[in-house]
Amino acid sequence: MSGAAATDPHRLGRSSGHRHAASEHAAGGLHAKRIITGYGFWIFLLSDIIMFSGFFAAYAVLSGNTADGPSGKDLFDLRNVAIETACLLFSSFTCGIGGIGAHTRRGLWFYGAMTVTFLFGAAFLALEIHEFADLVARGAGPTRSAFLSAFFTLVGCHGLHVTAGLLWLLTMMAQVFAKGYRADILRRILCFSLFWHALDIIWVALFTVVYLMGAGQ
Amino acid sequence: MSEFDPDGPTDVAPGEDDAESVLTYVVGLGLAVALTIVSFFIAGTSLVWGPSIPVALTVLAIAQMGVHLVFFLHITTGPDNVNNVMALAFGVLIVMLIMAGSLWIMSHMNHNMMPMEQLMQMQR
Amino acid sequence: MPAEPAGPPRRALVLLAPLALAACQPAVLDPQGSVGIAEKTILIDSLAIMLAIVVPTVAATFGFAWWFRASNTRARYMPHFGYSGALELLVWSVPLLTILLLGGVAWIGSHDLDPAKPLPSSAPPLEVQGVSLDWKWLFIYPDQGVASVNELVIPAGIPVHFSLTSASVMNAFFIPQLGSMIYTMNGMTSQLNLVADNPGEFLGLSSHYSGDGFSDMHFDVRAVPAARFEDWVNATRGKGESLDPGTYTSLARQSIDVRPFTYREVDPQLYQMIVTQKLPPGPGPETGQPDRTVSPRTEK
Amino acid sequence: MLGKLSWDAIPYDQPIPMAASSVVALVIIGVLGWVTVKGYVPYLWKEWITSVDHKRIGVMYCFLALVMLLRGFSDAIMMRSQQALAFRSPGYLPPEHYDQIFSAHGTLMIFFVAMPFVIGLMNFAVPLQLGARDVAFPTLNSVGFWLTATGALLVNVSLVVGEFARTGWLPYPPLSELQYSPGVGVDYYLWALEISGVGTLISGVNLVTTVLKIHAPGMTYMRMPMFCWTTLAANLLIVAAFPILTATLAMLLLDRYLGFHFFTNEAGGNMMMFMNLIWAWGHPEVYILILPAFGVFSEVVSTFARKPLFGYRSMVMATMVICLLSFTVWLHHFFTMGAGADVNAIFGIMSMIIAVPTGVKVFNWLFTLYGGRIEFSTPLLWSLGFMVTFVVGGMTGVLLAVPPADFVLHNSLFLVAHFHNVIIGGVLFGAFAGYNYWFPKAFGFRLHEGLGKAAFWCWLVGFYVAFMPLYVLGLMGMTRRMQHYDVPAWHPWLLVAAFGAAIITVAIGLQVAQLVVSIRRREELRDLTGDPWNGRSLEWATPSPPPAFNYAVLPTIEGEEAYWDIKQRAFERLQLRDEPEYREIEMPKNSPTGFVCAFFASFMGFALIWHIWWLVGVAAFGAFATFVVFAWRDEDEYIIPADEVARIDRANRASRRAVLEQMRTAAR
Ligand code: HEA
Ligand code: HEA
Ligand code: CUA
Ligand SMILES: [Cu+2]
Repeated sequence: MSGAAATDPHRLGRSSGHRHAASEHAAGGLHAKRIITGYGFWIFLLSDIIMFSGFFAAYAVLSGNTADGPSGKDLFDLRNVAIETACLLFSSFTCGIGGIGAHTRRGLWFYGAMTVTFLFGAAFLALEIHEFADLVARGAGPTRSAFLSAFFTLVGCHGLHVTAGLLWLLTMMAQVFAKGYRADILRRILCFSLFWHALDIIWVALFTVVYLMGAGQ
Repeated sequence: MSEFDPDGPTDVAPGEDDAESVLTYVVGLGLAVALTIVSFFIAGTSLVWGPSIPVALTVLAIAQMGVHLVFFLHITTGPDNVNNVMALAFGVLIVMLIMAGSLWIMSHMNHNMMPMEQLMQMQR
Repeated sequence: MPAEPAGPPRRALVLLAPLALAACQPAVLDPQGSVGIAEKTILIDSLAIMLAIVVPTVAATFGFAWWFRASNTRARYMPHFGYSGALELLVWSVPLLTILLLGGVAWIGSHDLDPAKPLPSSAPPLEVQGVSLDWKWLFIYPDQGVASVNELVIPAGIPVHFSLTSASVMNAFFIPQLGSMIYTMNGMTSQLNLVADNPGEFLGLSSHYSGDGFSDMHFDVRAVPAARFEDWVNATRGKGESLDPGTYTSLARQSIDVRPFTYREVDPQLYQMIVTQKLPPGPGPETGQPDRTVSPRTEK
Repeated sequence: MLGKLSWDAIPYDQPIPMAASSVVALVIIGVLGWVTVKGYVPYLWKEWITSVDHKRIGVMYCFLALVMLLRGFSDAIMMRSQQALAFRSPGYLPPEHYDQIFSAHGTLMIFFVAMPFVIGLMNFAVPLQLGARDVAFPTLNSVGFWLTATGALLVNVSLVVGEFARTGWLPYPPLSELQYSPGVGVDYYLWALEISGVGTLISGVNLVTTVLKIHAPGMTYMRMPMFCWTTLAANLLIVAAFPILTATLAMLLLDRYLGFHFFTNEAGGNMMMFMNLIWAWGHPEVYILILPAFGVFSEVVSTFARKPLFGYRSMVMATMVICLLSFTVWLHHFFTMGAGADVNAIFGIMSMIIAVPTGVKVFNWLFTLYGGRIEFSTPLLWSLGFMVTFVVGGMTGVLLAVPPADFVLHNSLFLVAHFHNVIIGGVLFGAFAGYNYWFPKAFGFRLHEGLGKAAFWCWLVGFYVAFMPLYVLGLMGMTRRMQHYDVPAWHPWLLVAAFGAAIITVAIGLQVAQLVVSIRRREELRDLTGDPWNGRSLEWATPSPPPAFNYAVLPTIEGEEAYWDIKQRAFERLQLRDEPEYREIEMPKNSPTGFVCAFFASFMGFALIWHIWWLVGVAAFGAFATFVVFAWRDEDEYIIPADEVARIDRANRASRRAVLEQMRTAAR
């Protein structure tokens, strides 16, 4: 009795027979798929943000527990943080531009903007690694105190996300190069830019709570 | 929300952008940079009353996150975005509950169970 | 181990203790102090409030299921009965009202019976500092200057204020017949106020799992008349070792099934030194060979 | 070369685990050998292991759960017999073994029995109920399943190689820190849960997206069956809660592996933070388990009462309220840590408030029964058993939520009785109801009713005999996790409890028998119509078992009870709707991604546990390579030709027409 007439099956993720190209439906199918993928990734990002909130909570609770070691005030270099922030902000901007480039299939925009994004991201990462190395060298490594454990974990987790993002970005550029602006590739680019922008949001929380408030205490 | 058809062609994916939106990115970048500069300025200045600095920083951070959401992630309140916004609201609610709950609980715990000596130090 | 062998009469007492305990079960429902009594009352009241709607619910389940069985031709079949505003209202309001009542009980109860709240009494409370070790309990009487292991002697009728901490992992201090339990944690000190109304012997235990020796982490509680308590303190002062950072460190090593024994005198700073971690936390299992780390067995 | 691993890791000196694990190993080798000899390997590989079909994945989840259930049960039997024996005696299990057993029992039961069971049911039924061809992310779905299986594998390996955690099902520090647990047990626990936690998260994302974004035309939110709603709520909870678990366990891992100080005694670590975070996950977790069960009961009760679900809107509301409230109560697991009166009272009251929406649900099921024409099938029996048992367990839960009562009941056997009361009487009964209810849909034949009912009765009686004594013992002051004890008054009750466990054993035997007998008599139990229970929701419109594409043509939904409406119309007119125009269907190809990921994840987990760093490197590289290949893939779908679709659907229509034919004859 599943004898319903075939009303627009393309609203489903799996389009039935879009090769028959009752063509405006086919487009609808692709559109739906983009929504589904994007939405799923959005949910994933929210869960990632909740994971960060766990680390944030730990940091907030433990930030006073310096075990007679150095505190944020002694350690943080706000100039460095400002440069890091600038890197991420601009990379977010160029990532958006790159996304538009991909959508409009303008190779120069896409490759150019994404390369700049990569460079900004890498610069951020380099600065962070430098900061970490410096702290460890000064005897303020993560094993020094609960405060530093939480600091390294929280900031380091963001750093790992950035690293993963950079690797992903490279694969995306390679995929576009190899396969062109196909619908599935565009979907992946959409997910990537969501990811990259979300990292920025987390960084806003991070520099505010960890660095600005920490250095001010 | 009840009769809202989730699959209507009006729905958009989060982050969906159209070709005209270069401008939104520019505006977003401008706002974000401005807010960041203000944050860093406030943190380092003595012009603002000290104890209010964390409050100001928090407000600025929230504002900036909002800017990112609207201009970079294209999350709006339009009808096509209901699901995205609902999910976001749920996520934000959980983050708030966890942060606020943890801090509240832990401050009580730490206060109640602090070893005597430290307690006396604090009262001094 | 400074486990000085107990004299013959004491040993008999230890052996008899379980029998005495057997006589006063069930523990939580047979409280012997004002805290426990209040908690038992709250427990039973709350249960009664809830039973008032849970019992009819269960009965209705049986009743409806039975009456509306397919083979019962007298039951009216209402194939479209899927909504009723009045019932809906009932369904939300009945539990809500119950919870309102119960919530009030919980609010008042939490405040009244907060473990840290001093008990009303004309006499000043006895101070006891408790330390959970792997796997035994140390009780320090700061004002009397003595200490005991796995045995807690308190005067009946006088409130006791416990400050509790742990030498290593988490435990919970619990005397079922006296009431509230509370966690013990290293580097922290938790507060608990209890009283035994009458003399008696009770079982005390750790109610938070703490490792292999956990099951043996119980202790005898003896509530004695106030005068007898003085006797006990005096007798204790006359024998045993003294407890200082040195003896404490050896006591803190892992061991189980320690018979009760006492210390003649105690370093007055000892508890503070444990809580503030001036004395380092207990060492944990002694692991020598690499294979031991696989499954360190306790020495029995 | 092999890190901490050496021959000493195998517990030769402990006869019981050795014997148990050799039996298990023999059985596994036997099954593998049999499969290979019979030449089933290609079939299994092609049709199951690499399958991305949500129905197959759902079945595999349930299968994993049932196998682990037996493992968890053997632990339970050991605990019950140990406690029956250990009065003034060491019993037969030394502490270091007993401690592993209750830790493994809790871990297995929660993470590898209850979770996979409910996730399996949701995976199987929800897309069918929504009128969808598949879930949102079929390949990821398979990855999620296989990562869960990896976790289960690691926990079971710990039985033979090394040891399992001796820290309880939630490893509270500082006991679980390196200083106090230097062995590999806690590492097994942590890596197993980190890996399977990722799997669970993936499946949560997948199901949330599926429920919110993939529907047949006309299937609006307020027309979704109740099970879809509870699935949505449970998976929102997964998405929101599991990251917290991941973060918390990661912190403990950092403490143990890299000397961080999150929860240590030293250097400012704060163990209370662990408790706080783990319960911020842990309480939502229990609703992740119970909500899908609630959904199953809603379906079953309305089907067998032959009525629509009473108060559908209220039920939806109650579900979502529970979903939100579950994040506001977590402190009730540590009232006795000393947070103070205000905090305790607020969290106590928040916990009680959850009783309101839960009560609404119970009453609504009750009114669904009211005015029904109830058929006492096995699934309905499980549901009725649930309704009477769960309210008792819920009531004792609310009692524990009263802080002063919890001050004397926390960590006692009363607590143990509470949660077995809600988990067995709620989650497990729900799982069994769903298992009996959807089995014919999944396999095309029904389960034997007589044996099913016998198993139910033994379970019900066994449950009460095994767990009511624990309430009494809790009130007598007996705490949980006792390896032995000296209090005479406890002993008789523990003997009764052990007897109850024996009754449950019989029940389990009957349940296994039910499965075996049903398979052997499958021809006479065959479900030819695809609608064995006269169902109301859309899954019953498909043939049993449904074809890979579920629906030849997507149904159009016009009411709250999608299939019931279609069916009624057909009955009125005594004919089916006209045959639709069949088109070819595009479905995702099977993919080994999930299995390969899990393969590398297993090695990586094992290597991390034993500090075999080179293997960690190799496995990590393998996992990364898999990911790159996956990320690089081209959308790979295959086409089911229109003729094939037509053939399958016509068969389904023919069987339905036969039913109508019968009705017509009966009507004359
Ligand atoms: C889903 C959760 C779940 C389930 C189902 C169970 C089921 C059982 N549990 Fe469990 N238990 C826990 C979760 C669970 N438990 C947890 C979290 C703990 C705490 C651990 C800790 O302290 O850290 C615990 C602790 C715990 C203890 C320790 C108490 C203590 O601390 O002193 C005991 C003692 O006896 C116990 C007993 C039992 C028994 C007898 C069952 C029985 O009901 C057994 C039930 C049997 C089965 C579930 C098997 C059924 C199998 C089938 C039906 C197979 C069918 C097969 C086919 C159809 C092919 N449990
Ligand atoms: C499926 C699992 C499940 C479910 C559904 C629940 C449901 C509830 N639980 Fe339970 N709980 C656990 C699993 C679960 N729990 C586990 C595993 C633990 C122990 C973990 C460990 O320590 O190892 C635990 C521990 C636990 C504690 C901690 C005790 C302690 O450690 O000292 C508390 C305290 O508040 C609690 C409360 C509740 C409450 C209030 C509910 C409510 O949701 C119940 C609501 C239901 C009803 C009330 C019944 C139906 C309602 C009516 C018929 C309406 C009328 C009734 C009233 C108005 C009262 N639970
Ligand atoms: Cu832990 Cu106070
Ligand atoms: Cu809970």
